[in-house]
Order: sequence, then structure tokens, then C-alpha cells
Amino acid sequence: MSDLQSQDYVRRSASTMTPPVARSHEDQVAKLIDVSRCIGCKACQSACMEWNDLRPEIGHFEGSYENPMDLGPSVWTLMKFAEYENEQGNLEWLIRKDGCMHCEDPGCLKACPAPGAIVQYANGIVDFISDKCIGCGYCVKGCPFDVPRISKKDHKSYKCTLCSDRVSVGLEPACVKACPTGAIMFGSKSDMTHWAGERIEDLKSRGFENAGLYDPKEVGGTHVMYVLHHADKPSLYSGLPDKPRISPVVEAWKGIIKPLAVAGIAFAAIAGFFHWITVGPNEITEEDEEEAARALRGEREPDPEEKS
Amino acid sequence: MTRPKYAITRYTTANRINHWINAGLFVLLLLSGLSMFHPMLFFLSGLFGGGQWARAAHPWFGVFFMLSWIGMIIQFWRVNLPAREDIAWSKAIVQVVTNDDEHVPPIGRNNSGQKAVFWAMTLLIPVLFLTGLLIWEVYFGEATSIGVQRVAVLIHSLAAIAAILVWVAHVYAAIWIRNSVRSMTQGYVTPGWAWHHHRKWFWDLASGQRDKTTPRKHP
Amino acid sequence: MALTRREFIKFTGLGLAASSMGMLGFGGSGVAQAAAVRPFKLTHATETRNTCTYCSVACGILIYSMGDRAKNALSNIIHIEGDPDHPVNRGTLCPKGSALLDIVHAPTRLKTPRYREPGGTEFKDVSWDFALDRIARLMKEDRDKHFIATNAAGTTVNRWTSTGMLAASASSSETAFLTWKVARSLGMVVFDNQARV
Amino acid sequence: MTNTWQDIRNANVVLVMGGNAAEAHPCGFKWVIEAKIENGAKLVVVDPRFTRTASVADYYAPIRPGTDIAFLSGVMRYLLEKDAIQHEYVRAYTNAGLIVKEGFDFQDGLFSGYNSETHSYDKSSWDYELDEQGFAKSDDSWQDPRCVINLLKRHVARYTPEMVSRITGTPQDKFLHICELFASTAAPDKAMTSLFALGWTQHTVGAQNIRAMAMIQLLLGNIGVAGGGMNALRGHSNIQGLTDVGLLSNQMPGYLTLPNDKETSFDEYMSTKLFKPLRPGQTSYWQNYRKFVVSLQKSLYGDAATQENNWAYDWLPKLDVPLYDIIRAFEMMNAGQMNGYICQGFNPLQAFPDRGKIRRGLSKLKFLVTMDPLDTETSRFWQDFGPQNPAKPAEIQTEVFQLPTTCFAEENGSLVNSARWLQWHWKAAEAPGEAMSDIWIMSGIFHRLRELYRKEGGAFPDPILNVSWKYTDPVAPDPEELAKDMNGRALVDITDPATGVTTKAGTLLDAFAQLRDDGTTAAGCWIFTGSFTEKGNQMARRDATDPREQGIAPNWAWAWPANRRILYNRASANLEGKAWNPKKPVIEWNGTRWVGIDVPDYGPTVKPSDGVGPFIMNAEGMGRLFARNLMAEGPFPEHYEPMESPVENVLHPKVNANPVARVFADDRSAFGNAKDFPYVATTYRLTEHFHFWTKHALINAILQPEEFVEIGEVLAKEKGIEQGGWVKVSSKRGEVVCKAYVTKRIKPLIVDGKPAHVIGVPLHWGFTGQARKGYGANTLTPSVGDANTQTPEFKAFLVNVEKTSAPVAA
Repeated sequence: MSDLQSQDYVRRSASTMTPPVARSHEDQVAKLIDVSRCIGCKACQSACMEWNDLRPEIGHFEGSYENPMDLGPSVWTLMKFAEYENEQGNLEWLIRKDGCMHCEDPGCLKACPAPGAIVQYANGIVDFISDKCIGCGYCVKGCPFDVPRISKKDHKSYKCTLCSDRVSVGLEPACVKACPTGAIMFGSKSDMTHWAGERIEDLKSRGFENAGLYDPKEVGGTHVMYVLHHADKPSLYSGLPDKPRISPVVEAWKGIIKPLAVAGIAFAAIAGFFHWITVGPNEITEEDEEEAARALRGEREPDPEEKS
Repeated sequence: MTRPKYAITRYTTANRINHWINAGLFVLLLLSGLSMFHPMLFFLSGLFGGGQWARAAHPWFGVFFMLSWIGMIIQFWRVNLPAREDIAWSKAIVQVVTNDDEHVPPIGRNNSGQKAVFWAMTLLIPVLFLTGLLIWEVYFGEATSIGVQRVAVLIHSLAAIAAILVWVAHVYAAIWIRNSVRSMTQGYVTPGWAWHHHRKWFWDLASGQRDKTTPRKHP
Repeated sequence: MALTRREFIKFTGLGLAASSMGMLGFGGSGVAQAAAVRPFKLTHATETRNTCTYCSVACGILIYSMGDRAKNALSNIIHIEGDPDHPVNRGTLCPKGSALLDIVHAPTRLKTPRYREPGGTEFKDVSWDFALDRIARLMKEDRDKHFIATNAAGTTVNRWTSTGMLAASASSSETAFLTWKVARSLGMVVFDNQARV
Repeated sequence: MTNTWQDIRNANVVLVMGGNAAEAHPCGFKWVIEAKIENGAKLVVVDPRFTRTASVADYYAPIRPGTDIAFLSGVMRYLLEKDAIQHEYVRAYTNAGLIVKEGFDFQDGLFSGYNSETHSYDKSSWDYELDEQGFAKSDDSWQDPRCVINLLKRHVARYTPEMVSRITGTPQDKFLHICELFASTAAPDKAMTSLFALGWTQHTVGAQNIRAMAMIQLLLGNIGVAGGGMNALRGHSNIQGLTDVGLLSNQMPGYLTLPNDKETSFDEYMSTKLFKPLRPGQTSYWQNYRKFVVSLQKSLYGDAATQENNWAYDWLPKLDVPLYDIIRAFEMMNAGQMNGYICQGFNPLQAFPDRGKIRRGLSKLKFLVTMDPLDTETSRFWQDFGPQNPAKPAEIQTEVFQLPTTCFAEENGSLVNSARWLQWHWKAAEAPGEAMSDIWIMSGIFHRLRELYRKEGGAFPDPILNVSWKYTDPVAPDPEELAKDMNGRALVDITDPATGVTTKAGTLLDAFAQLRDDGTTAAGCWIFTGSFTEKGNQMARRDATDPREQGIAPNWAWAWPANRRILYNRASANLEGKAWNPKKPVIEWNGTRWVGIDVPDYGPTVKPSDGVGPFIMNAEGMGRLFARNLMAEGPFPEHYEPMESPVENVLHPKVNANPVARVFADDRSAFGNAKDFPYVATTYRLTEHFHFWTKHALINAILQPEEFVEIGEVLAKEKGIEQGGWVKVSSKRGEVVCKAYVTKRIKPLIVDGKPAHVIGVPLHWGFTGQARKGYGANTLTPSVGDANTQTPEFKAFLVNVEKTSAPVAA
């Protein structure tokens, strides 16, 4: 077993404990997807399915090379194809490998209510621990990239693990290894950022002035990064978010409301308790019973303001 | 259980069954819902056999709760209609909470606090139900966009907190006003209780205007 | 056991508390310690070097099979990935190579020789002996009948044109050589491979 | 491939034309990406469709299918006109200066010697002017109007940029930009590589397509150098091996040709093979032909092949026609001239042109044997699968055997990759069920036949009874034994006269130079000699060391011939023996011998000053800009329209299509015209699938589940075809009903002033396996082949397309 000790976690969903920080020197990893080298061959998809023992249903042809049609509980990565005519009228076929971005500040983890169902390792990988997943779908709402998918079969959430099983024994993820053209690279985040810089320079020299790295700050950076020829317009690449961020609605829900609500409920209960010990119960007296009995016997008529 | 001779029926058997189904479901919803709301309370999911079960059961509790609440509306909407006396009673809220009942104006079957509980729940429960449907992953996960679901889950949790606060008030009031609990468990109050807390209602009964719960005229 | 109502409440209360404690993380280190990554599945698998069967880039592959080749373990292929030492593919594989496992275990892999009679509507499983005996007999009948030993000019041509063969372009060169020997010794000339299609 | 996969990284320009390397060979294509990144290379893609290769190209130009020769001839015209050729190389290493015979001519689309009745040429005029010693005359000053370079100039003069654009539909500016990029590699230290595949071969002028590009590469001095060459990216994992071992109707192992019936004796056969040098001092390596043939016969027949029986020459079958190719085979089947057919790992019902004709042909057989790991369509051709295979089993009298075989993971052996590397692989698991190896099955059939002939006699049993079969287990010879057979061994003690070294009888040979023509050596495939020596199995070597990271890895596996990785590598150095590109030398002369990272394709101690040409297999020692009589259509490539074409040949309307293409009468009647079938279709593979195999693999079936065709947006709009909607694509031969992929990647081309629409037809789906059922692209394709090789014209034919509704399930 390649159990990672709890000390290898830096974040753990729905946990009230502070993550251990003693092991602070682990290198962060990153996957760099160089879209300009990608030929859309789907080797990554194939290798992902093979390694992770995933086999979604055989679909249909739906008017694109994209297959399956969407990410799914058994589709952890997916090539997306966009035919784009640039300003010069030349065609560009923008092909992007979609999947979990492994955010530094993961929205899924923030939204998850099940303790330990989503964890972030010290190396940056965000992993779903199926055993603890309750299938609520909050991660779906938390994710700024529309990545997690809930299985209808076992009601658990699934996404790319960055092959945490391979990485934990010192191997690269399956998609990285397979990629025929080296469009997917893997290494330390700093090395990948440096390498991306070289690639961007090359792209600029080939006329892609807006080439750049996609490592969105809004989610604290990601451990899956893209080199884009048009980094000024990420949405050209089949809707890659231009400015991804955890939705403010989710931030509010998982931020301020959580403690306020618990405090509010607790306050109400405590207020009740103190009311009890200060004011005390409201009890009826013998006199009330007697008055009532008299009234029932017709010995007393109601005051005018006592009539309805 | 013995029922005093001159007891006044405040809640019929149907009222009480409905209420306690309601109450039970509310507690189940509260426990399962809170378990998914705050990590500190996740342990509550253990009551349902774990997180998966709590997650699966919660929406079904909600569906039955909605149905049950419709029953409550049918049975109680009329007695919770606002009346002029509610204003006076509300003005005397300080006297109410300090047990200074002498200075609280007489009221009918329900005071406006009770009415507020009823109408608050009647508003919140459908909101919870509808937003709950939107985020019911198993059946409606793909029915709406993620953006809609994000808003739905926010509204759902805000409404739930509001409902819980209303519920806390309701439960505490039932404990605070002694013998209220009995009225909902055994269905009756003593004439003195009715006299003390709901004098207008008492006189209505005494004058025979409310047939079903009319106490015997003469002991 | 007869429980009074009060005792009953006490018991259930305790039970609740205990289960809640469990959920809070006091229920043993296995739960408290956050869960593990998926165990690495190749740790003790047997590794065999091979070449991808598809195109002629001829990527080096590593075939992982269950079992350590002990007598009692029937090895079953569980995973195939690229050979990082191979100078051409350097560990990479294309979408076909990455899915080689599924061709090895394809449900439509053939497992027994089958035979379809003239006019028959289905295949029947047959023995190897039946199949090979019958094929040899059919070939000999045809060869004996249509073999062209000499042409009109009287030249020895040793030519058999009425039975042909297509050779497998994913089989090994060794298979190819043996196939060539067999086909040509029979005088077969309608003989081709997949070089063109 | 003349070079290796990794050598592509040394290129300065990479041309992908007549292929789709990224899609069909992704892992080899990585070296194109490496060239771009590490060498600043420019990738140029010319293709009718904007392919996955085009998606990472620096420059893309569209072209009408079947007009590559016009494009490439235009390039040659440009290079010659702008003088953008590598002079020193062309002058010394090509036949540019050799003088062509009087009588050679080209008029109105035809070369001299055409016979319009037989549709063939008398090629006697297609040769050099010879002097008294039988050597070709030359004019090194290139002044003689009949020297090759001047004839070439005259020949390509018609291919002006305007004409190229008019024929191909490629916009002129794009064409000229590509010409410039090509021209940049005429510099001695710059190289261009050409990566191509079936996009060039599957035409009636396929071989000439490749020739045209090879001529460009010679003009630019790009053959033999690092990062250059003509790189045919081969298809199947061992298609190179099967070609090397001669599993073609007219071949013997090692590219020795099978005799024809005019070669009535061994000596007569040999007389046409021993090429005398055409220039003084040349090597003309084929002079050793006899050694290879005799060693092959000794390997096949052992002691039964003797000097007295002419090394069993009579036991070899003799051809009466140039080829018994697949198109002829199915023609014969349909004519009732064939009774039996064995498909070993081959699925002709999916793979061969005109599916209807294939099905009818198979139905006329007496027996069909399939040997395959998978349940192929061919083995079930007789079964009714609805519209995808409408068959009436009761009417089909063919006996069918479906024999289960092992696959790659279940056997040992070697495969030859596209770069001619022989790589050994090892068995990882047992075969499922009763599946057996092809070796076991072929041996089983052979032993039974031999037994029957021994017992019963029959037609000419001699070769069957005398085949040498000395294997430890005759029922299932060990692949290593077969590999040693091909490598060859000494049959008696032989002594090398030059070195005096004696090789003991029975010893495995190290090199084909040791082969003898006196029956003292045996080698089943001379080009493989050296692959399995006394030092062990060279094909199993795994030292990946790559000196200077130049993409050679000389100690990884073993490459034929003689472990040489770059063919014609002598041409990588100049006349003095120094590398044209000093940064990337392959071999250089060190004063006493040729040294470098590769095995010299040259005499290792032949001095540069000896003037021996680098192309040692050619009789003149030179690369040929003029092909002499080796091509069916002529010594220079000429643009001929595909058999089915939407336009007339604007160069010579009277000679529209390839004048020497072999067309059977019933196939000619199955050609459609542009009136009924107005659109050009082309077939191809997608990267998610490998032909008709991977539809059996679940993952690949998931990745590309269903048959479709690609249609440009303009045509789709014209025809009311919706994205993902159903269409019917029909040719004169059949129809396919499938989904439409409406795409920006195919644009109408302006050809001769009119728009020409192209329809793309991927070919992977059939009626067995896991993917959804499909009709198969070959339902549409015409049954006509390249005039030299009979490779079917899958890449350019005519279809019509209409909107339709989903087919009703049968």
C-alpha cells in the first residue's frame, strides 16, 4: 500500500482540524499542456481510460471529433476541438485537453461537506477519496471549470486524480507518459513554468504574439497549466474560462454564512435557556382555572375587549 | 393517560398526527441537512448510516415534509389568518416575553407569534422544497445549469437557517408556555389555560361558537 | 432483556453518542487517518518487452501481466504502456497503442477454430485436426486439378493460380518467411500482403 | 524510410504531403515537433483537408486530390528557374549531366514508344546514349540539350504557378510560398525531409508522385543527409518486413524478383539481373545478385538445390503476368478462375476496392480460410448483416474456415519498422482458448499437404517434398530458428580471400558480403544477414545510446542492410568526403576510411577521389532524375488525372488519365462521371483507429464510435446537410449512409475556374467488433491501381452526396 500519511495533506474537505504543516518542503508538481504541440490524437484519453480502468459507454458520432461528448464519471479527460478562423482568415484547429485543473485553491474542496472526501496533497494534487464521498454534488457547484461528475451508479463524484497512484511511486501520470508529441509535460511546478516560458518565446517567434501561460491567479494558480497561442482569449479553446474563480455565491455559502448560521442557531438556543432561567416558564394558576370554571358556569360575562 | 373532565380540545387527533409527522420530518431534515452544512456537524450523518445515506434520505424527507406541510396548511390556514387583535398583541411583546400577562391584550385561538411561525414556515418550506429539487443531484443534477444550482443551494441554506430559527422559537415557546406540549400530545388544554392564554378563544368556546371544541357548559 | 423506558433512552443515547464519536474521528486510526491514494497496481506484475502491433513506427511497449510466472499462476495481461528506453517512442504511445490491452482482451477475439458449410447460416466450432485436414484436402484437390506445370511454350512454370493467399502484415518476419516457404513451394503466385492498402 | 524516425529532428523543413503523419503515426510525428522546437524547423502540410497534422503546421495549403504531380512539377520548375538547387550535389551525385538517347520524346501527354492498343510503352528509347564501352555519355557542363537536366527543364516548363493553381486548386500565393520554403533547403547545410504514406501511393500515378518528390530532394541535395530523405511512413507493424521477405506475387526475399515464364533457365533469369556499371568505376551492387539467389535456394531446398539442377530454379513458380496483385486476384475470382483463398491476418472485404465486387468474388470461391486473432468481416462475408452486408447465405457455396491465431503479446519474433529496424519482441501471455500461432497453422497445413503428396502423389510434388524443414519441432518451428535461417550460415568452411578469415561450416554469417554463389552459403533473406549472428540475436539489442543525439542509436536492435540507419549516407558528405552540414555529419572520410555515427552505405575504404557514386545500388552510381525504363509511365513524372475526375486534363485532354493503367473491362464500366458524381472523395484513417482492428477494442470504439464523412460548410449548406445529420454518399459502385461532419477544414477549391468540392471518407467501420456498424469506405472506391504497383486508387474518386434520414434497422 502506498498510503500517504495525513501529514502529506495540506487541505482536507469539511475538516475542522488544522492540516499538519511540518512537511513543508515537498516540491509542488504540475502538468503543462502545450496546446500548440497538441495534435488532438486522444492518446491521453486512451491512456487515462486504460490506466484508471475506465470504460464509458460507446456513444454516437455527434458532429465533432469529440468523443465521448462530455466529461463523466468514467471520462476524466477529454479532447475538445474548436475550428477557429483567425483575423487573417486562416483556419486554426484549437484542440484542448480538458479535465481537472488541480487548483491551488480548489473550489470543489471548499464546497465539499464530507470530511476528507476531497484532499489536496502537499504536491498540489487535488484528489477525490471515493470512500468518503457522499454524492451531494457540491463539488460540481464549487468547481470553476465544470469538471467533477457524479456517477448515477454509485453516487460518487469523479475526476482526474493526476494519477496520484503513479505520482506517489515516482511516475508521471498516464496521459503525460502517453502523449506522442510531448504536448503534455509533467514535473515540478517551477520547471513547468520555466519550460512554458521557452515555449511561449518560440510561439511568439512564429507569429503568435499573444501566446502565454494559463495559470489563473484567481484560483491561486493551477497544477495543470496550458500554453496557449491566444492566451488573451482562453475562451476560444472550447470555453476555457477567461477569468476562472470560485463563484461568489459559493464563497458566500461556504464562507460567511456557515459560521453565522451556526452562531445564530446557537444564539437562539442560548437565548431560550437564559429566558428560562431569568423569566421562567409561563404557568397558569389555580385562579385561572377558577375564573374559567366560573365563566363556563355562566357566572361571568366577557369584557368587551375579550370578545372576538 | 387520563383526560380531565373539563378539558378543552385544542388539537384534534388529525391535527396532532400531522403535526408530529411534521415535527419528526423536520428534525430528520434538520439533522441530515446540518450534517451536510457544516463540517462540525457532519457527525450527525452517522444517525442516518453515514454521509451517503444522509445525502440520499434528506431530499426524500423533504418531499414528505412538503406533503405533510400541505396538510398543515389545510388544517390551520384559517386559524392563522391575521386579525386586528394581532397588532395590539405584537405591541405588547415585551410584556409577553416577561410573562407579564396581565398587560397582554386578550387574543383568540392563536396569537400573532404563533401565526408568524405558521406563515414563516408556509413561506420557507416551499422555498426549501423547490430549491432542494434543483440541487437534488440524483434526479435533477442535469436539469439546470450549475449557476442556477449555485444560487439554489445558497437560498436553500439561508431558508433552512431561517426555518431552524423559527423552529427554535417554536419549540422554546412550547416549553416556556407550560402545558402547550400537552395540547399537542394529548390534544387538550384546561379551561384555565385557555382562559389565561387565549381568552377570546375561550369566550368563543364558552358561547358555543366553535362547536367541535366546545367544552361542556356545566360541570 | 427487559428494559425500562428510562434505560432504553440511556442505551440509545449512548449508542448515538458512540456512533457520533466514531464519525468525529475517534473510531480508530484507519478512519482518522485520511484515506489513501489508489495502490499502485504494477508493483509485482511481470514486465515483458514487446513491440506495438499497429503501425510501423514500431513503438516499444512494456506488457504487464499478473503473476510472477510461477507454475501455478496463469499470467494474464493487465496493463500495457510505452517503453521509455525505446529510442523512437521514448515511452509515448498513441491512442491505439495506449489501448492495446483492449485488443488483447477484445470480446471478439477468436478462441476456437470454426467452420461454415456450403450454404450454411452459421459457424460451427470444430477441432484443429478437422480444420487443417479439410483445408489440406481442399488445397490438394485444387492444386492437382489446376496446377500449371508447363506453359504453352513448354517451359516449366510450376504455377498454381487458382488458390491464393494474403499474408499478415502484423505477423513476425519469421512467420512471413515460413509462410513464403510454404506458399512458394506449392507454386502459389496469387500471393500478396497489405503493403498497398 | 531512407532515414530514421528520430532523424526527422535534424530537418529544417518538414514536408507532409501525401500523408497525415500526426494522425497515422503520432509517435513518429513527435520528431517533427522536436525538429520544430529544437531545430527551428518549419512544418509544411499540403493536403485536401486541414488535418491534425495541419493543426500544428507552420504553413498549410490545400490541394485537389490526385494532382500532386502537377504541384511537385511546378516546384521543380520553380527550383530550376530560380536556380535554387544544390549545384555541387546535383552535378556529382545525380544523372543530371548524362545524355539521353535520340528518340526519347514527350508529346501531348505521351512519351515516345506508346502503343495505344496494349496501353503500354516500348521503353527502348528511355535510356542514355552509350559510348563504345557501354558507359553512359555525359556532359558535365550541362550544355547538351539532351542531357537529363535540360530535358527535365523542358518537361516541367509547362507547370507555371498559374497552371499549377489551375490544376490543383492550390492558391498561387500559397504554392509560391511553399516553393520558397523548399528552396531554402538547397543550401548545403540545410535539409528538408519528406514524410508521405498512402496519400501518395493510392493513386493510379502513385509511384510517380513519390518519384517527383524524390527528384526534388535530389535537386535540393537532401538525400543521404541528416534530416533529409524520402520517408515512406509505412502502415502495418511489419509491412516493411513482409515486403523485405518478399510476400508479394512477384518477389522473393530481399527484393529478388520471382522469375517470369520468359526466363526459361536460371542463366537467362540471371542475365537480366546482373547490372553492369553504366559509368566507369561504379559499384553497381546488384552484380552480387547471383550470390543472393543461390543462397536463398540453398536455404529453401538445402542439399536438394545443386549446381546440377540449377539451384532448383525449376521449382520456383514463374509468372505469366507482371503481378498477381489483389485487384487481379478478385478479377479472377469474379471470373470463376479461383477456388481457394487464404487470408492470414487480412480483411479484404474491408480493405480492397469496390466492396461489392469483393463480396461477389468471395461468394464464388470453393473455400476461404481466414487466420486472424479477431472476428473479421471477411470471415463472415456470407452472413446477412442488413444493409452493411446484405448476403444470402443459402446461395453461397463457399466453405469457410475461421482459424484463431495468437496476437503480438502471445508470441516471440521480430518486426521490421518503417526505418528498417528489425526489433525482437517477447511473449507475455498464453493465447486465449485454442488460438495458435500462424507458424503452427502454416506448418500444420504444410505437413498435411506434404503427407498427402507423399502418400498419394499429385501435381508436381518435388518442391513440396524437398523443402528444407530442419527445425527442432517441425510442427511449430521456433522463431529463433527461422530468424537464423533468414540470417544465413556457412554450409562448409569458407575462407574470405581478402582477409583469410575462415568461417566454419554451420556458423551464422555476419554480413551478406560473405554470401557465395557456389552453394557454400545459405541465407533466406540476404538483406537480413547480420541480424542473428554467432554473437547472438542482434535484433534484441537494447542499447539506446545515440551519439550527438542525432537520431541514429546504432546499437538499438538491428537495421537492414548491414545495420545501416541512413540509406545513401555517402551523399551526406561532399566530393572531398566532408559533411555538407558540418554540424550534423553522418559519415566522413578520415583519410583512410569512412567513419561516423552510421555504417557507410559505401565501400568503407573507397577513397573520395575514386569517383565512385554514392548510389551504389544504381548502375550509374547516381541518383536518377531520369528514371530510364524503370517506371511504367515514363522517365519523368507527368500529371494525369485520376481515373474518376471532375475535370479534364488541361495539359493534354486526349490523354486524360494514366495511359498505362491496367483497367479490367468490368471495372471500367463501374467508373462514374462528373455529371452523376460531381464531388471528389478521398479515403483515410483517423488517429483513434487502426484500420479495421481497433473497432474491436473497447477504448477505441469509445473514442470514435460511428461512421461519418467530412463535408465542407459550403457544400453542406448547398445540400441542406446539417451538422451530425444523416447523408447518403454514393459512387457508381455503391453507397454509404452515415453521419455528416460539417467542417471548416474542407474548403471548396477553384479548379480551372470552377469550385471543386472534396468529401472525406474515413474507413474504419464494418459490421463486426464493438464500434457501431458501418458500410465501409471501400463500398465506394474504384477497382483500379497504380500502373507500377497496382496500389488501388483510394485517394481520388467521384461521389455524390445527399441529405437523407437514418437507416432503418434491419
